Amino acid sequence: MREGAIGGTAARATDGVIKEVIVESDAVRTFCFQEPHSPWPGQYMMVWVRGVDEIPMSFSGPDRMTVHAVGEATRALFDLQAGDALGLRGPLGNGFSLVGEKILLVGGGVGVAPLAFLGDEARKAGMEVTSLIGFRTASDVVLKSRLEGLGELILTTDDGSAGVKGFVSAGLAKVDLEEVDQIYLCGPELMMWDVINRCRSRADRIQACINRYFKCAVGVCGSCCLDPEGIRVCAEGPVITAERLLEGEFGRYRRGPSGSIGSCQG
Amino acid sequence: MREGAIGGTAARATDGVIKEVIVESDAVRTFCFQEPHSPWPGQYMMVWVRGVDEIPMSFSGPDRMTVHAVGEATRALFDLQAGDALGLRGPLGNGFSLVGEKILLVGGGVGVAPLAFLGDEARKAGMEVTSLIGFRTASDVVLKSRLEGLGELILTTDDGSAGVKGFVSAGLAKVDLEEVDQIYLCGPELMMWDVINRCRSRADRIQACINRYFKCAVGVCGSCCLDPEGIRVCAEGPVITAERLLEGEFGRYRRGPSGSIGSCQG
Amino acid sequence: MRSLSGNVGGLDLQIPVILAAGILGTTGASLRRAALAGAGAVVTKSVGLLPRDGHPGPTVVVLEDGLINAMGLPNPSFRGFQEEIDVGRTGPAPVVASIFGSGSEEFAEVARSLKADAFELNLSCPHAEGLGAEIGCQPDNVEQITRAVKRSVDVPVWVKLTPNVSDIRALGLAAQEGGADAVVAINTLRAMAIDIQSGYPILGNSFGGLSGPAIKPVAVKAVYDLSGVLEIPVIGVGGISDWQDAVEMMMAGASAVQVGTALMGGYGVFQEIARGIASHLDRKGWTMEELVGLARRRVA
Amino acid sequence: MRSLSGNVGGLDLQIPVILAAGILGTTGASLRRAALAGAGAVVTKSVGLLPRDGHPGPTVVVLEDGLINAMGLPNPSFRGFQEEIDVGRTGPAPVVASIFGSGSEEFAEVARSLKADAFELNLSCPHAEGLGAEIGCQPDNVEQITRAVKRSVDVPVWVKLTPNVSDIRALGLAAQEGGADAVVAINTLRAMAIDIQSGYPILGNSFGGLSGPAIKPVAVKAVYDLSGVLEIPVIGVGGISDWQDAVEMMMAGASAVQVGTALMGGYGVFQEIARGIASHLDRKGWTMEELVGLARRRVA
Ligand SMILES: Cc1cc2nc3c(=O)[nH]c(=O)nc-3n(C[C@H](O)[C@H](O)[C@H](O)COP(=O)(O)OP(=O)(O)OC[C@H]3O[C@@H](n4cnc5c(N)ncnc54)[C@H](O)[C@@H]3O)c2cc1C
Ligand SMILES: Cc1cc2nc3c(=O)[nH]c(=O)nc-3n(C[C@H](O)[C@H](O)[C@H](O)COP(=O)(O)OP(=O)(O)OC[C@H]3O[C@@H](n4cnc5c(N)ncnc54)[C@H](O)[C@@H]3O)c2cc1C
Ligand SMILES: Cc1cc2nc3c(=O)[nH]c(=O)nc-3n(C[C@H](O)[C@H](O)[C@H](O)COP(=O)(O)O)c2cc1C
Ligand SMILES: Cc1cc2nc3c(=O)[nH]c(=O)nc-3n(C[C@H](O)[C@H](O)[C@H](O)COP(=O)(O)O)c2cc1C
Ligand code: FES
Ligand code: FES
Repeated sequence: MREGAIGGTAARATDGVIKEVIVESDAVRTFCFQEPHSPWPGQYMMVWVRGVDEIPMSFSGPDRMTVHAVGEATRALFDLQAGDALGLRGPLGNGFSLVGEKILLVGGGVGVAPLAFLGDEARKAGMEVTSLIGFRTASDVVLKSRLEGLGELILTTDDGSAGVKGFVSAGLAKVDLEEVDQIYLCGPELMMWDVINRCRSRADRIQACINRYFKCAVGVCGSCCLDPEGIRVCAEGPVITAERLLEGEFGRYRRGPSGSIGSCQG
Repeated sequence: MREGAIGGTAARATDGVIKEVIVESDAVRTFCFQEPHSPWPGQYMMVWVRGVDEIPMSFSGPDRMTVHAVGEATRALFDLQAGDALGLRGPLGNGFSLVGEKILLVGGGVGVAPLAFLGDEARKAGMEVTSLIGFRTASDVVLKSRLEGLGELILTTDDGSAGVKGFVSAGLAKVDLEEVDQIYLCGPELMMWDVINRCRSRADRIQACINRYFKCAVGVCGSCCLDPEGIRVCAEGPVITAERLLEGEFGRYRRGPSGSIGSCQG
Repeated sequence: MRSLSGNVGGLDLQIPVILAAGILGTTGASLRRAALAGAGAVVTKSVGLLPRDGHPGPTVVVLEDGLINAMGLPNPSFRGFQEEIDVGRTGPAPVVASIFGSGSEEFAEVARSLKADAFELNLSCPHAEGLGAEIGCQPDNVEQITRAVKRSVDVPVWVKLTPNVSDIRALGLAAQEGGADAVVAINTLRAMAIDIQSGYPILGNSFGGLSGPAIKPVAVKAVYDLSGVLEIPVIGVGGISDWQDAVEMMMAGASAVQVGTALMGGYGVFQEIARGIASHLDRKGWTMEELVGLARRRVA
Repeated sequence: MRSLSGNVGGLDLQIPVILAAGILGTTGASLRRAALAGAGAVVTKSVGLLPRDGHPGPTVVVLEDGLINAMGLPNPSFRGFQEEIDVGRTGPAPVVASIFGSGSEEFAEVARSLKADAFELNLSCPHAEGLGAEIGCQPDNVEQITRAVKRSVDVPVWVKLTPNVSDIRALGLAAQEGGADAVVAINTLRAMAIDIQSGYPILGNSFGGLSGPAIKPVAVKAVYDLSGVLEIPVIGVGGISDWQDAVEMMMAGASAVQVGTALMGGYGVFQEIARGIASHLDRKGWTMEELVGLARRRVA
């Protein structure tokens, strides 16, 4: 097999055999693979559900990903069980960098997955970790106990069925931002945009793991490019300093598979 | 440039700029290059005389080859001078291996060239070197002083115009073969065949650097294959133990560029 | 640095190194970024009459020596695209709009509706049904479509050719006959990869087009053949990763080169190639005119 | 080891891995050596009516991911060659005589005059004037020549196709129509390399044919296309270097594979590939029948 050199060995497709499937909630499952990769938190892989599609998924640990079923490919994933295999390309992209002594993880929905992985690494590095995570409702909450194990945890739900009622931003009030060296964000774009906006003055200390429509995932097709600089999110991101997100499309619009401009909701 | 990997870096074509041309005799010149290669004696390079042909040439030193003008490409080589360039692929093939303490070099014509290089290395390794070299006539003699510098030298000429009169074999009588650990041969095929035949009992201690018609020089085209085993001389040779030459085409016939069988004279 | 500027196929280029079609050409911002990074011109993603999402994933297979892609001509349609071109044109290099269609009229309509510094006709994409190479492998079609677009616009028209034919010269001559200002060769080679674990073709579209170093020798031959019969310039593309590759392509007869897959290594490739060509010319004491097509003169 | 033996294109093969034409096939001794090393069959260097010395050197350009060759069909003519075939046949595998000619009559004459276990018609060499691909890119020629040879011999006839066409399926169908027992795909891709120091085309013949890993994705696609329309077996060749490549080619639809350029790494390649295929089948619990053409069934 001669795959991979041009894009580094990470671009080589490997066979990922599922070892275990963990049901996190109705719509979220964690898939653990037999062979761990060597990702750094924030990096992702392209997951090929054979016969269906190839989609980007963050690592939620060296050997796993945590998936929210939202459409065709993610739902097809849910049909798989231990022993089944997927095609994997990765780890790809640039992950988070750990900075300072006290860090704050801010996640929404399945966006908490890469943050949990980051929290593990932060603890290994001796850092103090606070997590602020938001979900729509109590039954959507995932990875709570994993994050609780890392340090202080603040939970919000839109409907107040668990934790603080409201959006994640409601929970922000509970954190003394002056004590925090770095903020790590992952979740729905408007949630991240809201947090960044509230913390504009410290945008250089916020790292956001963002989503765009990925096709090639190796920085050539242009599908994921971010205005106004043309940052190739798949190759230069998906983690990007909030500073670079302030004056552009982020939080305002997003391109779909055809390249046409649409909403950045979801 | 992405040349070379499949055949190892040696197969990469490089630009060989001529530093100096040494006139050894009317028909023989040594071409020294600006950049030395890292050949071992017995290895060769494919020399591309641009616009003419590509031909095999032994190294007569790390930075040089010694050429007998016999046809189109070798004559075109003689038109070149310092500053001119050639395309070089090499070092290629397997060279001599140094064995024992006392060695005998037996060369005919321009075949002395790789032997002189081997003698240098043998002396560096502390070996005792005797050279037996034959030419048609006094004016054909080349590299004599270089070989004299290595140890005892016996010279023969067919017409007796210098040294012992007769073929190289006439000089063999002057050497105490019992004292010699290994014999190294290079020269016209019938001369090598004659020596091998006279020393059949020690054929396992004779290494011969042989010629066949080379085209690809990387062991795929089949042009240089030796009966009856099908040894690819370009890749497995050109140095071959005499034992493997006893029962086959060597000394009997040779294939030309079309693959048709011809004489092995010359 | 010795100047490499000149007019190629009706466009004044600061350097003869161009961003190839479909590579980071989806947005105006990324086109501008390539121009700012030193590209002599930038070609957009190919756009057509209607929006297309492209083929399902995987859309690429990354090989040691190349890439197989089957993007499937995703594009927002020409309607949504003028804005991107306009943003691209705020950069320092001309923007060439790559367009596709199912025939002369569609091509002409798209061309008429867009404002760009030049057009490149994609008659060569190997993995889109009824488009690209499927029509572009017939000289008649190439000539007609070229003529139709030439009549519809007043900027230069380049024609991008497919190598998946017996004789690419016939396509080049047809483009020239139709009034093309330059031909661009080559688009990708029809290719496929299969996953040996599962037996599935890897690409969502089953097959795609091979680009990158693997195809350079095929591209060099195509450019050599075309430049031997055409009077209009040939723009060489296929597997160019460094200045040595670019020099080789120009010796084969290319007046300029395009770079695609090598962008995987980042935007620095434009300047590296330009600098490398310039120093090679300096070392050898050659002019650009002496470089372009040198191989043919050597064996003449 | 699980048995891989079977009949492919009229020949009983111990393993479906064959020495490709023109690779170490000049002498009987080297053919026998390949057979002894484990090749399931060996194909000779292509031979024709008259002796040819081949093109001047350089005859090959060694690239990182392939080889460009322009040997120019050197051969001692069929007259001198029966002896080599006979020596080759003293080995443990069938010997397939590869032949070329300028038309039906020449092909038939050469075939009639040689005794071999099968014939392979070289309608695909890309660098010999008036021979190989120059005639083999026309379906009519392919059909006529195949028929003429079939009428002249009573052993299987394989037809080797060129990928330098818009649609290789037409060539495969023509061969089948002419009575071929199998098609072999692909021969090399037309290609060229230029020395950037001097500007000279490197090959003595200026251009040649690209083989090795670089062309594997093109070969896989050709085999996939052919096996989709033909009833006769397809033998896959092009860039196969290890068992993974062989498995991929068989999944594309090849009943057997040929190995050429990979012989640069030595004769061990036949056994390595055979062992690798066998263990993969064991691991997956597949039969050879399940392996061949699996990719098409996956997307059906
Ligand atoms: C860097 C990155 C990391 C991600 N990590 C995770 C994760 O850890 N867990 C998780 O559940 N989801 C993650 N996603 C989102 C996930 O990729 C999409 O949910 C998935 O692609 C949906 O595919 P589908 O076929 O099920 O849905 P579809 O019905 O095809 O699409 C639903 C929505 O998903 C998005 N989407 C679809 N395909 C892609 C694509 N190729 N690239 C980007 N977005 C796409 C689009 O916004 C689309 O509207 C990540 C996305 C990116 C870019
Ligand atoms: C491994 C090896 C090492 C050699 N080392 C030297 C050396 O150090 N010095 C030296 O002067 N000569 C050497 N030769 C011989 C040299 O390669 C030929 O003399 C040269 O190729 C002649 O080319 P030409 O065009 O001048 O002559 P031509 O007129 O083409 O041929 C003259 C004769 O040279 C031989 N020859 C031609 N082309 C080739 C070829 N491609 N491969 C092999 N033989 C060929 C043939 O026997 C031919 O009859 C070596 C040959 C081999 C195989
Ligand atoms: C991901 C990708 C997308 C491409 N999209 C287009 C396209 O839209 N239009 C087009 O004419 N060529 C397209 N091409 C072909 C390239 O422009 C170029 O001809 C080809 O890749 C060979 O050049 P390279 O080896 O430098 O990549 C695409 C190539 C790739 C790799
Ligand atoms: C040096 C060389 C010589 C070849 N000679 C022939 C030939 O005589 N007849 C033929 O049909 N194919 C010939 N070929 C083509 C091969 O048989 C094969 O089709 C091609 O090399 C692709 O396979 P590979 O990538 O495994 O080498 C030759 C290839 C090479 C590299
Ligand atoms: S997904 Fe192709 S450039 Fe990012
Ligand atoms: S010269 Fe080609 S195999 Fe030796």
